[in-house]
Amino acid sequence: MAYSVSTQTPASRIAALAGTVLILALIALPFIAGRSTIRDMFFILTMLVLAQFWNLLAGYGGLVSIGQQAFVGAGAYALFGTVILWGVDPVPAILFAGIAALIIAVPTAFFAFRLNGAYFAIGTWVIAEVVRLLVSQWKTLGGGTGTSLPRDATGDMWFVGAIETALDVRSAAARDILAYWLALALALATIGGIYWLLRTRRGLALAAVRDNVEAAKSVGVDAGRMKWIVFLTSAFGTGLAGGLIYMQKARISPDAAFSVTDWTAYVIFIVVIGGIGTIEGPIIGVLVFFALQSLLADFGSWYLMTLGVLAIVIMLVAPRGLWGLLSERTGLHLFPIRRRLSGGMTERKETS
Amino acid sequence: QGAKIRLGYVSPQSGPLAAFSEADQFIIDGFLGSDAGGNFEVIVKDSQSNPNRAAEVAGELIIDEEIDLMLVASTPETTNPVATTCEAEGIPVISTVAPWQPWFIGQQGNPGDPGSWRPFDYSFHFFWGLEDVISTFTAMWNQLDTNKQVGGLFPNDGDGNAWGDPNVGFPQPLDAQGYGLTDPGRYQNLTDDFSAQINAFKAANCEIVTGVPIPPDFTTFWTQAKQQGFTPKAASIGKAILFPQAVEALGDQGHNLSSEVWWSPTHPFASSLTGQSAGELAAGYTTATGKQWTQPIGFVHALFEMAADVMGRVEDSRDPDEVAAAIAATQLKSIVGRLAFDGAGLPPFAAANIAKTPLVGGQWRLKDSGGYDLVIVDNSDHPDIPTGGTMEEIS
Amino acid sequence: MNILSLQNVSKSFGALTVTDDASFDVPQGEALGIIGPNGAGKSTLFNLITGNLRADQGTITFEGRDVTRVSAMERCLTGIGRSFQIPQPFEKLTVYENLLVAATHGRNLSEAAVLDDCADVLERTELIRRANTPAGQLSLLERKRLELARAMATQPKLLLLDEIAGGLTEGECKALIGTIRDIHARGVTIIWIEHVLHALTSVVERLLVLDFGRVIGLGDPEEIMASREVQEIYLGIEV
Amino acid sequence: MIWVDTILQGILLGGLYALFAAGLSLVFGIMRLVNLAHGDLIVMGAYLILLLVTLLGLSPFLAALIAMPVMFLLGWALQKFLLNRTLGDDILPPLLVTFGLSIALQNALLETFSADSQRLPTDALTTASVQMGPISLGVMPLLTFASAVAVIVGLNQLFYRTELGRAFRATSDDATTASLMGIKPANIFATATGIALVIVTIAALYLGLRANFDPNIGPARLIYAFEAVIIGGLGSLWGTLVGGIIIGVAQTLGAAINPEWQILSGHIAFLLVLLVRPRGLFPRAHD
Amino acid sequence: MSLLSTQNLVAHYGDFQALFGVDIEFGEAETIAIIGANGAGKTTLMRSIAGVLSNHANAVRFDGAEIGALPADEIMAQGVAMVPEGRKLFPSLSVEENLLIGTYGRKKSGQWTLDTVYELFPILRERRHTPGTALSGGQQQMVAIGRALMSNPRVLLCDEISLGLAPVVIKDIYKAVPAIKAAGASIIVVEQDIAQALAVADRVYCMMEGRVTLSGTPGSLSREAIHNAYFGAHQ
Ligand SMILES: Nc1ncnc2c1ncn2[C@@H]1O[C@H](COP(=O)(O)OP(=O)(O)OP(=O)(O)O)[C@@H](O)[C@H]1O
Ligand SMILES: Nc1ncnc2c1ncn2[C@@H]1O[C@H](COP(=O)(O)OP(=O)(O)OP(=O)(O)O)[C@@H](O)[C@H]1O
Ligand SMILES: [Mg+2]
Ligand SMILES: [Mg+2]
Repeated sequence: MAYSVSTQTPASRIAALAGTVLILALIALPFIAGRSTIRDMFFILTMLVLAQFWNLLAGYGGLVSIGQQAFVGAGAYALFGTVILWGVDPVPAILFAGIAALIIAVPTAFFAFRLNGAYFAIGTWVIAEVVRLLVSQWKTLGGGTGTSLPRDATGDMWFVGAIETALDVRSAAARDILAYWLALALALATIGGIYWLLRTRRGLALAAVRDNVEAAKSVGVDAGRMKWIVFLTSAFGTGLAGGLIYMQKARISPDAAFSVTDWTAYVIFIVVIGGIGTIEGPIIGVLVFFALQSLLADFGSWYLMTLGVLAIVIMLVAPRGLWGLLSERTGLHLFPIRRRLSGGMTERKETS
Repeated sequence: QGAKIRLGYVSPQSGPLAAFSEADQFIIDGFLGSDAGGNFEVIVKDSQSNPNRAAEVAGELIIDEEIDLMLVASTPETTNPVATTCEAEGIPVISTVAPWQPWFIGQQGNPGDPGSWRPFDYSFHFFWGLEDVISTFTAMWNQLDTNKQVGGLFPNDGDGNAWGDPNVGFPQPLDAQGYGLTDPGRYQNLTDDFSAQINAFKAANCEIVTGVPIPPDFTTFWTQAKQQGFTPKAASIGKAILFPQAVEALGDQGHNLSSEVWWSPTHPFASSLTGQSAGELAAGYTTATGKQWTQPIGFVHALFEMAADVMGRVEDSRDPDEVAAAIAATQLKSIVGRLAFDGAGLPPFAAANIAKTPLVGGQWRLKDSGGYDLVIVDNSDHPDIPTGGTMEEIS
Repeated sequence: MNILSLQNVSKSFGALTVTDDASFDVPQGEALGIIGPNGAGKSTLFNLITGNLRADQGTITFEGRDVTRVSAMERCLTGIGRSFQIPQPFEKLTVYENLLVAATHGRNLSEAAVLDDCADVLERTELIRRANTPAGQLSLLERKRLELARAMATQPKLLLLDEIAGGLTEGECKALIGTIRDIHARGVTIIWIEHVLHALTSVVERLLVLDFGRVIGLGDPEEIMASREVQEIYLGIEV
Repeated sequence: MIWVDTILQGILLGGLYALFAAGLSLVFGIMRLVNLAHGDLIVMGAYLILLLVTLLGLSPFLAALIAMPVMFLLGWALQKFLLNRTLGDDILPPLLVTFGLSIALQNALLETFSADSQRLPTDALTTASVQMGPISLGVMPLLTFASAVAVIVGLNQLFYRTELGRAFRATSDDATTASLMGIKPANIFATATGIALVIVTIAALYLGLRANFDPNIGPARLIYAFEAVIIGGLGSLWGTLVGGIIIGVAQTLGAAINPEWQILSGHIAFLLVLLVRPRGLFPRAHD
Repeated sequence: MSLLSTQNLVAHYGDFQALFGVDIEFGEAETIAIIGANGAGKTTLMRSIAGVLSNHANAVRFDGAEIGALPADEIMAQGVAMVPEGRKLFPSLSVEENLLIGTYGRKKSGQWTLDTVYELFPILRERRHTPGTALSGGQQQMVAIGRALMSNPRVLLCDEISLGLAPVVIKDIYKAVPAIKAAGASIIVVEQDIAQALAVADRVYCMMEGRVTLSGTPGSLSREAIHNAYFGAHQ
């Protein structure tokens, strides 16, 4: 009897169905929800993108970087540069954000791949600092002071006029809605793309390299190339997210755009709280992070103290994150990647 | 109408800039307790000294809290992201405690190209400008007998870039007054060693030092300068020695350091809100908190004076355009002096958005009982503000 | 023609020389056995051939091409497959996925194209019923089988087996011998390190003896086994 | 002459960095623990000294002496009850836990001591200098450098001359085998962190005497400390001193060209050293 | 009465079970050997007794006390020392320091001191200041044994001390066994080399796939029985 392979489980089929409904609802959200919801969702979606890419890097590629802010900042500055100096519309300029991050990522990888473990982590941090300091010297974009997007550029951005008339909202609201849709598209593409990657033979190789590098090399996996793919993809996506975030903020400064706390530490927090090495983890993590922030952020230093203590507690009681805890108990996977072989002799009972 | 007018207020209550906001609660309580204050509700947000966070909370105030008017204070790192957000959202904002150049130019797309600068529709700012510090500082130096060689300590941040800017900053006016400026270049904040600057100043035989470092950097610089035998006759420093605690951190070495003074208990102004004089406000703060007065007290208070005055002149506080027009038409005698957006003392491009407040010069003097007093030593630009002494050399 | 040849290959870890000037040839299609005391450097020799370790000196030629400086991954692609003495499964992947990695990357094929081959290898190594079990949960014997299966999935021209019969029952050992003979019969060259001598000698055509990293004997199994040196250093029999 | 002065000032600055880094080097070398809270622990030490100075009216040096045992106990407990549970092959748990510790500590200090910048009381010593020909060197930086050397000599003595030092090295090589020798790795690690916090106290003393500190100033110093440890080579204490000096001199030389390049030059020197020697200048022979 | 015994000892590495209920016991001044093929679980058994792998308290008894749940350092303190598989010398320590580490935190003196260990293995005295890992395999094994002896243990666990050594060297190492016994220690030797094991042991346990498949005195066991226990046989 012939063999066949599938990755689906009953739970994943239900999840896929629910996911489709959810995506449709998210697309339609601006028609029903108020602006504050849209802005909250923008925050959630962009942080989710950053978290997914860091998770790809650290959770799947084993590359624990604390220099992701280099790509957020480079992307954001590329966006501002192309808009201010070349007069490009901010929407297409987001693409330049990704490309700029990619360009920075190549020498970074060349250097950082010589290092391992903790050295790699510190190395990426230092490189991000170097990029920040270099950008701080870029006088036309305000140096250490920073700069704002020109109002005429943000005012007549692509699609904004159309959204204004279609939804009958003010231009500021239309910009938020545009940013939200772009973030939604980016988040869906990110999750979809990562899920797709993990289901290809490349993704399988990634898992193999993570489990055992020597054995992976011995069966023909190009471990070095996997690292490059993961690092560059993650830089590109992080750069896009950086561009988008700062397009919406419309104001930039090196300290803000290259903040290790905002763009790497919180992202690590999100991934680890949610569950590293899973697609579901960052989704849970970002929701928890958002909930904490909206409940506690007004308490200033007490909020940050809580965040710090929570990071410690979660790491100690649930090192595999909240999703890890849940899926261990229930065996649930919303994004299954395990291939199940069926048919042939697989089902035959063992005779003892 | 029962509905109260909603004011949003953003300031750095935690993080490195928190000293600026120490008096916030005191001022806001006072404002809400005043006659006019009864019509208002103030929603306060903390920027955590983080520009990202400042922009974020500004958005929350506008969208979630649906405020009518935004108030923001303390350093370009806070005021600029908030003002940029308000401008984009079409919500009027009044901002203060940042020299007007980093505020105005810093929010322009290309700060290097004056031709591209545009005025704002909803953003207003009151404070002094670099031309005032320069004029005050040089007036103080002119009281001393020096070789007119000045060393500049300008960091690569909003303030430092503005102070050192060849167009709007120190270089041109100093040159015009016959001072020579040695500017080694923009250093990063939290630098641990200033030997390069000290060597450059020594080489140029500087007898005066000026700049806008952050407090820890100035302490490092000043200590190293003494260690390496660099002893200028005058040191006029912005920002770093704004607060008494920062000067106390220098031990005995803070004596006769000079600084710009934007507000003091001896300023001859009174609050339009409570009728208190500057001295009474400062004394009230000290009674309430047990702390020494600081300069931001007056300006934060004036922010709320502005809000009360502006809202008193509008029909519909929910109409941003009317509120913006009312701000632009302000003529207010406040606790920091007269506030009016009439373009007095300003270049045309900034006239519509900025109101200037008076600036004088002061020196920190070691008290016999320990601690320091800020004594006003120069009032050439604003003779109505009384001086308490004359400029002395650092011995 | 020689599929593999080593010339003056040496390898040291610090002061310890583990492979000492090893030179030998393996003709295409041969089954070669390697024996030697524990720590003689047998596994190290494998690591040098597969590229998991780099030789300090000497040249390794595979199918006429100098592969001394070629990476482990590329050597696999050119047709060198191996099993590890201490099983090194990808623990979080299932047995089937373990094979899939090897089959798709070792041969640069799509997943669909290798489905039947993988299933076939699983059947022949009797792992088919465990196909969907994470490899981390396998028993020792199953792990050893997985080592063999994964090496076979790359469809190597040269297959290196490191002590895969250790700890098997006699019945299992017979089955394994059958499997290896079968692979060999399909034209795959085999080099096999084994302490279970009766299993080894029932398959291999020549025997190589290592001691302290040096090749001290190479030739007909029976002659080698009968030699005084081997009796003394390997079997520990006082002669 | 300016160049000689620049290099000398750089070396002295390197002493400060080495002092910041020595505790980190100890912990990183023995446990491979990346402690992101190290900078904040230094700041906490400075506050502790300040507290003793203001409450008891002691001189800062005496106060630091009293703070040392307190900090030792704190470090011991921190490692024993928290950090030991994060050790392992995976570098993420310690990274996240110490990051959490870092922000919790920063904000706890902020709540307790406010954001005001503080400084330990200074006296004539702070600004005193010794004249060496045309060059004038501050007494305080010289003292800092001397303390860094003393700390490193002391640690080397401890490491290579005592039973505890043997246990440190053995546990660092292989904790499992060390436990077979009757060593309790958990306690050894706790002791190591305790000692690291004693060094942190010394670093805090000089931090507080040299310039202002406030609750948020820690992380900015952390990166230089890490650079010093890494370019020195894992576990090499003298390497840490050399690493600190390389970064210090790179900074002052960069600044002499243009202050814009000051901090950048330090980072670039770090990257260049790692480019040539990815395991640092004096790596252990084995790892 | 038995000095050390295990009851229903099990061990896991993650999901993988390596031992399935092992029972062994031995008495004062006895030498037993544990033999078995690669991967049979011999090392795992040693690690469980020594406390590297923890277990139920009653799974291991030593001198009447339940020690199964104690950590390695405390078991060591009670007098059970181990010579680990693969020698595991500390590379940062010299030969002498490696030996001294065996006395860590112990004041109790006994028969074994630096001097007596150097007497047992004279070559080590000459090389005492070199790093432990710069020695030949046999010399390293001597250091590993000496290091364990320095704690004056009552039970010495030796895991494959002949691994990777030339026959001559193995003989040298095994020559030390009677001296160690004479000093009063009981010994467990794990060996793959059956002949060697049978030569030194009072009793032998044979393991396969995590279970004890055979035990007895060397004289009572036939080659056939050992072979079956080693490799399994048709029932
Ligand atoms: N990575 C390494 N670093 C240091 N020494 C090593 C390394 N790998 C192996 N060795 C040493 O090299 C020697 C030979 O090891 P190898 O594994 O090749 O032996 P082997 O002949 O396969 O033995 P066995 O029959 O026990 O498997 C041993 O002494 C071992 O300790
Ligand atoms: N750290 C580990 N992680 C996972 N599995 C392990 C580990 N150590 C040993 N094993 C497995 O446990 C089983 C028993 O191993 P153990 O080392 O106890 O065998 P052994 O009898 O000592 O073998 P050898 O003769 O090779 O030393 C083997 O299948 C081995 O692969
Ligand atoms: Mg081997
Ligand atoms: Mg073993």
